[in-house]
Amino acid sequence: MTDLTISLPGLDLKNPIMPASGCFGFGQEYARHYDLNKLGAIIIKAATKEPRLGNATPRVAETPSGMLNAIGLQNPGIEVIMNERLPWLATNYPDLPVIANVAGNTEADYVAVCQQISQAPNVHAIELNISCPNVAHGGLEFGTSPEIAAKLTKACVAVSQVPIYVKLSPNVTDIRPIALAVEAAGAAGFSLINTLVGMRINPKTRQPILANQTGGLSGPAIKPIAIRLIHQVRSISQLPIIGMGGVTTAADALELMAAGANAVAVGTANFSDPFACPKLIAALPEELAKYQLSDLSSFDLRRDLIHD
Amino acid sequence: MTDLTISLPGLDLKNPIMPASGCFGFGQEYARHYDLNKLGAIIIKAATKEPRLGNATPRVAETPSGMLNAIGLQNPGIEVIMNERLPWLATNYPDLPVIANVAGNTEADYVAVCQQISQAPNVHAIELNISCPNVAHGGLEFGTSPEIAAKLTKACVAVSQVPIYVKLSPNVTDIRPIALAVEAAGAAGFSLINTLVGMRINPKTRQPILANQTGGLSGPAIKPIAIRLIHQVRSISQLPIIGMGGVTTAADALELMAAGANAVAVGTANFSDPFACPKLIAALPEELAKYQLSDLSSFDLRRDLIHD
Amino acid sequence: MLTITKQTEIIPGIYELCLYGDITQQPIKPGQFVDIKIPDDAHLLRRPFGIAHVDRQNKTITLLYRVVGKGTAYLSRCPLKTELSVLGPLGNGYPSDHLMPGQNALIIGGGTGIPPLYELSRQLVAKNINVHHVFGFANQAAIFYEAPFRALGPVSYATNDGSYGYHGHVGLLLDAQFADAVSHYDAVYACGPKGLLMAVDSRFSKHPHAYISLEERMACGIGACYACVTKLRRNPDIQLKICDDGPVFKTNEVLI
Amino acid sequence: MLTITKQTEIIPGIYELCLYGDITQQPIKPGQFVDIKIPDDAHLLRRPFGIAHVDRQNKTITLLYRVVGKGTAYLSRCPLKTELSVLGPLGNGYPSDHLMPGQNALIIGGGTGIPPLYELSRQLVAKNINVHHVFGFANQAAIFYEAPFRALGPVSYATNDGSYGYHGHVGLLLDAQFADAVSHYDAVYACGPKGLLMAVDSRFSKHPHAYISLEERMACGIGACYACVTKLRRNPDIQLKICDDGPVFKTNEVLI
Ligand SMILES: Cc1cc2nc3c(=O)[nH]c(=O)nc-3n(C[C@H](O)[C@H](O)[C@H](O)COP(=O)(O)OP(=O)(O)OC[C@H]3O[C@@H](n4cnc5c(N)ncnc54)[C@H](O)[C@@H]3O)c2cc1C
Ligand SMILES: Cc1cc2nc3c(=O)[nH]c(=O)nc-3n(C[C@H](O)[C@H](O)[C@H](O)COP(=O)(O)OP(=O)(O)OC[C@H]3O[C@@H](n4cnc5c(N)ncnc54)[C@H](O)[C@@H]3O)c2cc1C
Ligand SMILES: Cc1cc2nc3c(=O)[nH]c(=O)nc-3n(C[C@H](O)[C@H](O)[C@H](O)COP(=O)(O)O)c2cc1C
Ligand SMILES: Cc1cc2nc3c(=O)[nH]c(=O)nc-3n(C[C@H](O)[C@H](O)[C@H](O)COP(=O)(O)O)c2cc1C
Ligand code: FES
Ligand code: FES
Repeated sequence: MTDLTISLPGLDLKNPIMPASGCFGFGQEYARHYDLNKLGAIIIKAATKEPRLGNATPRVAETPSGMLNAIGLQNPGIEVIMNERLPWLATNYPDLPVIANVAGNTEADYVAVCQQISQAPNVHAIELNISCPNVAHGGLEFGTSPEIAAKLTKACVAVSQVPIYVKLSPNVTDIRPIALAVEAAGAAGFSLINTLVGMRINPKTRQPILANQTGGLSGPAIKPIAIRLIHQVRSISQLPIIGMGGVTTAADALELMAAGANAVAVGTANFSDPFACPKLIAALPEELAKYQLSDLSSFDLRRDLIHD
Repeated sequence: MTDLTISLPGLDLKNPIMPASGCFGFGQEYARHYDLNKLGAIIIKAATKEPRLGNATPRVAETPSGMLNAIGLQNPGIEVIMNERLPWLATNYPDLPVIANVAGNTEADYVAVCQQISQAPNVHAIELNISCPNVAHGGLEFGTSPEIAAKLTKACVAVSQVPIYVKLSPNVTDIRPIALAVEAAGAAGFSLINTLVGMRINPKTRQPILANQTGGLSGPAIKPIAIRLIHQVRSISQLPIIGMGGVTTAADALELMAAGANAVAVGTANFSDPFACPKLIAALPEELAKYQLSDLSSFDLRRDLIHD
Repeated sequence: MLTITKQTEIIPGIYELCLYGDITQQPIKPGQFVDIKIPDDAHLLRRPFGIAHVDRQNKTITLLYRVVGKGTAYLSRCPLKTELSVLGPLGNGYPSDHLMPGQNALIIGGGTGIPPLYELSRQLVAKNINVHHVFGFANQAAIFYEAPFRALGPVSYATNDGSYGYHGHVGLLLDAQFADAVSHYDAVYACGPKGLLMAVDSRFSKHPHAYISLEERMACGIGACYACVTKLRRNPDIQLKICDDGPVFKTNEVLI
Repeated sequence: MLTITKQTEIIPGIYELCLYGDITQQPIKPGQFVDIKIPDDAHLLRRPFGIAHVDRQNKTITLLYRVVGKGTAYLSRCPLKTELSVLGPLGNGYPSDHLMPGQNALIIGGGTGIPPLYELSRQLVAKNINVHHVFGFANQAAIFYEAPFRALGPVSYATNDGSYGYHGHVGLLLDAQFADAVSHYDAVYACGPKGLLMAVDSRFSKHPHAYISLEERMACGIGACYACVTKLRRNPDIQLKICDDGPVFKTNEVLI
């Protein structure tokens, strides 16, 4: 029997695979397709203090082996999430660890949401989203400066009841100072990568396809960038990493783990195939067996890989 | 008859399509497959002061709709290029404008190569490569700081007999200050984008596939990032842009032009199909006709798109 | 997985695609759609298509689609026996339970909005509803499925260039020839380009059983990603998802 | 474009692929290779494969390949009649002009290095050269094309686990049973994994007509991108391109 369990701050997971934030709502829709208990955990859609309507449509466009999205953090706000969405998960999936993705316009927003959401009994960790490229305020700007990122992290860690994983942006010249600053500020771990900023233009109108003009690039197209950044952050920090970016198959998941990820989130692949996560989880034992492995700890060869 | 001509500093081209640097050598190999006179121009492989052996192999890896390369600027050095490669092009393709890609370890290297290569009669412009991610020195470090990029540009412009297009890196938090600095330093235009830093790991060995560990990501996977950066640079500068990144079809070329590119280079697509460039050029008139256009000037709708 | 059993280019650029498989075992409402994975790794997002015909006996559904971009071009080249990953039926579909035999329905469509209206019309006719169709096309050459629709009830055509039927768009044809439609028809159903939907939305804004079907770029297709939202007219702070709460909405319900 | 006219899994994981088309109109030397575009947009780089058999009469070439990754897995699922974009023949091929009828050649291969050696052996035998084959495999189950090779000349097998023929790798078999090979054979040809090539390279380093065929990850396949370089042994500052200057090199010529 393959042992897929992993243990990270706040997260004792039966397997390392979880849907990525924004690609799985609050679980209700996918629960119509399969039993969410198959998942290691679930990262829910970004929560903000107030409800958000998000950007105008069109909000998505396809790119080669990727997609752009500019949803703009649409979510029903912390109140509804605390009173309806999280309780729904707690009732229907009492054993499913939830990671809450938190975003905001200001530091005060982030702090308020972290404080409140970390008290939900089924929220086991927070993913601090300082890297959303699709909102005018409170997105990327928190994630591109080490000082600002550290200040925000510190303030959120101070009020949170659960460990905080800071979600880093790939849209930076050097991710390392940001990771180090966030680590020093008390982050329990990292989550990476968020989307890269991209654009498509409609050849007919010669205007951007997305109403927001730019959007976040996700999917297999960005996988090599995710691997590179995970590897780079692993080379300077021993904190746990939730890796993501283009993961579709069990082989992809192990490639990110070989680069230094301790758990793996699956985003865009859910859209291509709603059963992407359970299929990937089911394929993990066989994929591990290819390397004569029967658990994930032994797959952890990060030390070999640290020469950055 | 569709008029595909374009006119940029140093470059009066019969069409806007040219192979990208490093993806076409010095033309000799592709000349065995078709008449290079079909091309608008040719950007030759990076030239450095001394011959370079480049990195260890493996130097390339495939990624979804993309590829990584870590050639490491292998080239025969400025002497051989001046004495053999450029004369071969001048003899066999006297009417083919050449854009020389220049790289170096130090500012002095760049300056020396620019001075020398700009005197070759068939070199009509220089593409200043301050964005190669695959060399230990003289690659990205020149391209990530506005000050250093400007200083280098200024020094090269001072000695060059031909206009200089500075090739910008996508691996930065904000490309705009770099573009502005380079413009102020006297660049005639921009060339963008160079490759993004990526990595693949071999699942068998759990080591990076590339001997150099990281490589530059190119191909359709990066097209939305190229479009976004071209659009962003166009929003702050009216200098000509040679756009590149994932262009495979005539529609792709027009998409980059709609974003703000004045000419388009084709890199990775040459590997998928050695006839990529002539096919694309042949398809341009029909693609333009879809929009009732018969020349490229009228396609230039950049002003509509400037709201960044 | 559904299998391609037939694929024909019925007029230039428009394909009729028959898919065989278990999807017909479940209930399918007219106006619902399927979301198809293009079998090429570079294409991640599924493509939504209305279901034009359900044949339970032969276990097939029929789609009618126009080649507009890379995905549909790829689909049109897929040979017989290709297995396609098809998600669906998705969405809500057109309500018709209130209709009684002998009552009248008006079906309004244009371009590639026509496909789901065929299955709708078939099912209404099977329930002995009298169906009148009003269809808009760019020109005569763009018209497809004329005979199948005529077999179900009268069809009034409008073409932008006047090459067939009424000269002008569907809104003008409705004004000219269907002035009493609001009271005459017990149900109104529309699907087509935005201009057509807006014309129907305003003209039948108070009709108790008038429905329009919207299109939007989608990612998940099942209501989880918020790609395809539309705002409620009475309260634009409330957003509905076209893939899940729609694609069919009552007239005057959402902002289009 | 070449058309798939036959595709068989000859042993688990190894496929024999016949491609029909104009490629056979041009001269093809044994040891040359083709570079195949996987017909899926997500796969950009062509895959190089040695040419295992040229049948000019039927205008086909045969490849033998192992499914190792995504591209070969895709290829193995391509149905008959699939049209493939094939670049080639590429590279230099094995020199054999110096061989006279009645002379002796030693062909050494392992695993998926075997394919180009089959066409080589056929052409040598057609010129009345005596060919002896020495092949290494992981185990008996991995062996393919035994009968076709035996029809051309004797074959000595080495298996890593001893399940067939000599127990051990090819280098040991050469030492044990081909001690006088350097003088006995007028030409030596090798293709296979790196260990095998190193064994041949050192054992036949002074042989005037000993050749090895190298593999490397490629991008352009035609000498333009410098992806596939290898250094000259006598002067490591000079690099050759495996796709264009190779894949066949003389022993002792390059650093492997
Ligand atoms: C509910 C619904 C039902 C539909 N029914 C039909 C039908 O029966 N027949 C028909 O011909 N067309 C129908 N369409 C439109 C059809 O989905 C698009 O024409 C198709 O997705 C275009 O795909 P492509 O790959 O050719 O275009 P591309 O431009 O290459 O597609 C790129 C991306 O944009 C999306 N996209 C492009 N155009 C549209 C559009 N108009 N609506 C939604 N997404 C789009 C694609 O799905 C894909 O994700 C329907 C759309 C929706 C939302
Ligand atoms: C000159 C030459 C001749 C060859 N002849 C044969 C043959 O006759 N039969 C056979 O089975 N194999 C042969 N190979 C190896 C074959 O090219 C690879 O097994 C194949 O490219 C793997 O593709 P994939 O998509 O399955 O693997 P993936 O790992 O998905 O491929 C990813 C990328 O790596 C490249 N790659 C992976 N492995 C190799 C390799 N060993 N050599 C070169 N590139 C590689 C692929 O071409 C592709 O660009 C030959 C290689 C070369 C260089
Ligand atoms: C439609 C969509 C919505 C997203 N919403 C969020 C979000 O609300 N918060 C967040 O941190 N990341 C969000 N992301 C980013 C993903 O969580 C993930 O980091 C990224 O998509 C890379 O993973 P992938 O390639 O597997 O999709 C979103 C991504 C997509 C495609
Ligand atoms: C194999 C390879 C070698 C390259 N060598 C160079 C180079 O020498 N100088 C340079 O400026 N860019 C080099 N590039 C980058 C390309 O010129 C181009 O900017 C990039 O590949 C994006 O375009 P594409 O997606 O069309 O390939 C190289 C790219 C590849 C794939
Ligand atoms: S497409 Fe995801 S919510 Fe509609
Ligand atoms: S593969 Fe490009 S030089 Fe050999």
